[in-house]
Amino acid sequence: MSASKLMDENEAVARFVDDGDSVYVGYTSAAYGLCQAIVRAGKRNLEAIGGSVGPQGTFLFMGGCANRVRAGYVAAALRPGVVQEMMADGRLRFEDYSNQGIALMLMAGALGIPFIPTRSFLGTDYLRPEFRDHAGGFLRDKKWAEMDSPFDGEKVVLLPALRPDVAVLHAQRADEDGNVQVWGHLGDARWAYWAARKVIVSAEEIVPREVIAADPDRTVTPGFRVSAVVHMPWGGHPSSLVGYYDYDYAYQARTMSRMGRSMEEWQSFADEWIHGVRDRAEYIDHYRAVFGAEALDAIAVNAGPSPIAPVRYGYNATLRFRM
Amino acid sequence: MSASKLMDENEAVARFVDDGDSVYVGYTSAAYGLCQAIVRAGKRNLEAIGGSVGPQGTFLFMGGCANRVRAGYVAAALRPGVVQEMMADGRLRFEDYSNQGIALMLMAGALGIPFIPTRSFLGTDYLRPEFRDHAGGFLRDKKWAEMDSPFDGEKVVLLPALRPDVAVLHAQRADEDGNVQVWGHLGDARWAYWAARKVIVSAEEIVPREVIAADPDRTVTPGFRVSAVVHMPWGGHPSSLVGYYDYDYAYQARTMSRMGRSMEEWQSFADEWIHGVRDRAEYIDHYRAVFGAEALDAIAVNAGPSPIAPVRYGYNATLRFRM
Amino acid sequence: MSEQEYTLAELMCVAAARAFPVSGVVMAGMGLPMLTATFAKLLQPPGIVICTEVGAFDWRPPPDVSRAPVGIHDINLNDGSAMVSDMVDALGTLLMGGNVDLGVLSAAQVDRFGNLNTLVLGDYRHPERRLGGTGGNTEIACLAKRVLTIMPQERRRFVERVDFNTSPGYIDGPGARLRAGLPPQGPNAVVSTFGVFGFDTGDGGDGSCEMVLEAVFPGMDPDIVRLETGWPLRVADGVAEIEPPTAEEIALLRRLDPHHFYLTPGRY
Amino acid sequence: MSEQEYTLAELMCVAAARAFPVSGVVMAGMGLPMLTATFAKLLQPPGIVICTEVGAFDWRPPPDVSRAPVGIHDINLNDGSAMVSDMVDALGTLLMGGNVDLGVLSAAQVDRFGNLNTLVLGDYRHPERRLGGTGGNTEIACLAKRVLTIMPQERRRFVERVDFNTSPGYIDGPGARLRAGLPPQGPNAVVSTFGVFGFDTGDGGDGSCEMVLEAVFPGMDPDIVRLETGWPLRVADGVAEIEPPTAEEIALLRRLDPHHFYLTPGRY
Repeated sequence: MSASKLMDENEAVARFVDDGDSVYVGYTSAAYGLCQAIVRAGKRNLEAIGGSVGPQGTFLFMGGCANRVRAGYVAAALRPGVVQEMMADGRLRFEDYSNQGIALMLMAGALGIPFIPTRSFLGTDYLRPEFRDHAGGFLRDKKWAEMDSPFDGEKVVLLPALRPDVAVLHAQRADEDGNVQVWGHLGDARWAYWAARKVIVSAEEIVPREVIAADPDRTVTPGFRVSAVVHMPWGGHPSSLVGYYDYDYAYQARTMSRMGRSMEEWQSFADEWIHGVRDRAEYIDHYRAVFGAEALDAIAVNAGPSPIAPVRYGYNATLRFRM
Repeated sequence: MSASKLMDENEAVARFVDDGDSVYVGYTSAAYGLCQAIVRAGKRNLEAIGGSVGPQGTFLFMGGCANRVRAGYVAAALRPGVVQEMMADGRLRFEDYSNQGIALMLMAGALGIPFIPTRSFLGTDYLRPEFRDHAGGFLRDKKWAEMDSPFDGEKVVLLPALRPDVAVLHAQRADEDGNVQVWGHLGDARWAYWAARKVIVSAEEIVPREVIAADPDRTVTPGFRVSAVVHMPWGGHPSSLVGYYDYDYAYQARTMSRMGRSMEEWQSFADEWIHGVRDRAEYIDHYRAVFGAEALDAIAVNAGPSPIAPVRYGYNATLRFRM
Repeated sequence: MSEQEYTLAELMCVAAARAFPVSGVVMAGMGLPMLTATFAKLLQPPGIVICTEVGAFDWRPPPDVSRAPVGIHDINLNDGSAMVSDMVDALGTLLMGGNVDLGVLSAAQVDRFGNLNTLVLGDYRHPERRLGGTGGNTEIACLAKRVLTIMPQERRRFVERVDFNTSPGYIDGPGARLRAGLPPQGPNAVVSTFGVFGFDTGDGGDGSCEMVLEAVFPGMDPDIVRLETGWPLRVADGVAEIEPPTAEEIALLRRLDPHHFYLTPGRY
Repeated sequence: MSEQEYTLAELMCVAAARAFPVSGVVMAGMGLPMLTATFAKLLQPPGIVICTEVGAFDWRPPPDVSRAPVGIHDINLNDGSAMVSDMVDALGTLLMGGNVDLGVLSAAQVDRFGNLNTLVLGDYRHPERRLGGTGGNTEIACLAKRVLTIMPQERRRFVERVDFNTSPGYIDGPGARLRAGLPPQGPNAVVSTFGVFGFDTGDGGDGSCEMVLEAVFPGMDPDIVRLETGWPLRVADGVAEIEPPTAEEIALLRRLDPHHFYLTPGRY
């Protein structure tokens, strides 16, 4: 194929995240390491996208990288703090949808169709025109439309297709061509992989193509759509990754719970955990230095199933066409 | 959960295929055994649905079961014969779409939205009104609509959602609750599982729920949407099933190649291979009696990969929330 | 059990679980709803089918499950699910396709007609306070066949009209859902820190659609509930008193929340 | 190789494979297109990415592959694919999303502007003959960036205007695709039993869009090609003659079709 797409996170961000890009960051395939690299690189004027935008998105808001968000849920806005202030005073512009809304919009973007209907949002205040055209928004009449189905007269809301300029995602494994395999519930990441114009994937493991091709149902996007692959063990920490590690709530409580309260608190966190390290490997080294060499054992997986029956992708190589 | 959904194909068809139903039959998960049971049961006034409707659909047309078809490709119409005559004289009514069209329409049906846009069909003669309202059709102004996107003015064709009354599908394995696992390329069956109001699945193997739950990514539809599960080895024969058996072209050439030419040829085929057996087990017995006990070995899988790297769905069962 | 031996949050979970239908597909939001669904699934006959908006289908907590899912993204939801997939399958196909029998939700505000607000307090354009957002709450309220809401009760949360209707209940009364293009809904319920509410939908759906107090927690006076309700609350004739939780129920609940993530004493 | 040592079908495959771009995503229909794609992938530098409408992505035939896929449903397409999925991912996401660089098709009729007909001969409402149908041909013609069509040439198949335009080429000439709402397309090609055709799309897409004979098979006279074409055929200045297949090409092709499923002598 083409040359290997393997590179480190700083190169991947430098090459494939441009100032002004809309960036899918999401929740379930949360690419903490890649988001931290974006903050380190000082990217600007980004838009954060996700059905829900998790705490890794908070890095982008607090770090001055993203000034727009399109989501159904913004973890950073959950509690009073800087992000709520930014949304009130216009520093962070926002368009509120919902988990289903964003998931369907990503699907429509992936499908190359300009919009997709939904029956959600009917009967809500989201559809009030004065809320659609709110001062903090950036979509106006591109936010949604209403129509009656020409087939049965049923009311629907049309949501516009969403094609993020780039998606950053963390996965269990990939090969150097960019074929990515993920297992476990996927949230809206399944369609983000297909909708984004550029895809940057960090993966716990880089495997030969033979591993991918021996179980092709697990692949979530073909490599030719992927721009960069970063080998990044613990790349989703302190979020979880099925089969690798669980949420590190203890770390979150200790280091991240106050980072949204003020710029000073943020700077203290960022200086230590983002700017203070060169990459995710150094981040993990630092983690071990601070919390103990064995501290990550507390979140390592120690329960849960694995396949117990084989599958085979077999065919008949000596097939005859006549008896 | 509820009582087991396991039953034989004759009971499944008797209980869950009603005269007048629209029936997804498709191509890639071709349920030959179930379609033959429909013919044996003498169902009437059915509609056959699929992006492509394979030769198992031919059974329904020739057997007098289906008098309507909605598809992008109809194997039965490929060569001159009875089905072409039926389409010319109105005995078989038809609406022509395409593979993508039907796949998207099934997806829209599954999603519970009344229509889905596509950019396919633009510039074709399908969109000429005099062809939409053709004498052999049954949809008229419910077939498609055209509109400009309210977001960018782009032209699209709206395809109506499609919810077959019942889908008949053959799969690699299922449990008695109706959880179905399929691997390999899926065609439009992936959305037919979700779109149909009733789902009848025949499976090569019935496995305990533990097998299903140990690899839940392979499940294509949750059991609560499935009406009946039929344990049916060789249920897709003479079509193929990844990992189990390949196409039996030799059988097709010998027994099926002439069945569409006249009702006499059809009756001869049906008397032997459909009405002459009680179920798929007897069909396979008959096959062996006619072609030799080892004849099926010629289509058994003898090549192809199996997963070579494990996956795990693990989490941490002793997770702590504070350090 | 006596009152001192359980918290209000525990009482809410128990009361909510008892309000579950015996069978059907349940989609629960994060927080107490997910804990309650897990609890109900372990308590009840096996007809409850738990699905999440993130893509877990028919999750059956292993008998020795170490915790209820912490939120709907918890990776322990992969252990015991018959299928895992994505959000379009869950919120699109499953929910929008008409397959969800009960949605279990929480919210910052609820109003007389069961509408919820998960987005903002005050005027959306100049809010007093912005919240995290609706997540999947909106579509579950729009499209589930019935909705059970679990939330603490205060006068500023139980309001005549929600500040922003993110999640339609009966909107502004009889017929409003159909006029909006939504499927009908109900019977619905709200479990608060004071008791359990139903909605007057009438037998044929021709009631007033307003919230009615149907049962109170042990020792609770309906007049106190009225005080913490922002409209003239209707109280059912012969309002019942909820049976206290059993020791077994509380033990199971606490086992499911070993770190007091949800059930912190004094949180409600 | 001399003419006697290969069939016309083999010659078509070889000529078509040589017309492949060096890299890009290819989606091939059933029949000779799939065989040609397999053949080209094994012959050429590795930049060709084969995908099928049924859901195989980046299929790389194993070096010892026992047969080219018999149609697009062949289960041997799972062996060597980087991903397998479904038709919405393939014809929706991949194709409609703008990711297919070359579609390889066949048809019953082609016309002056490269439109194809896969559905019916004669008037759709009272046809002389009904065909199997378009399958995925329509959307590949609508949405692939360029299209290569492989089909036998006869005057009743190469027509001034197809009886039913299932699969748009340049429709009725310059600008027609954009007016219809389709993305632009090309350069396209047709490989027939006589030679290879291009389309006059001009450098900036401002040509007449009509089919032009660019090269003929060994020994073929362009006047014969004109006779079997249903409109006044343009022939390129200095029309080339295709180099005969090499012995290696023919050997590989025959290995890929061990049962003469596609390459039956006399079929074309």
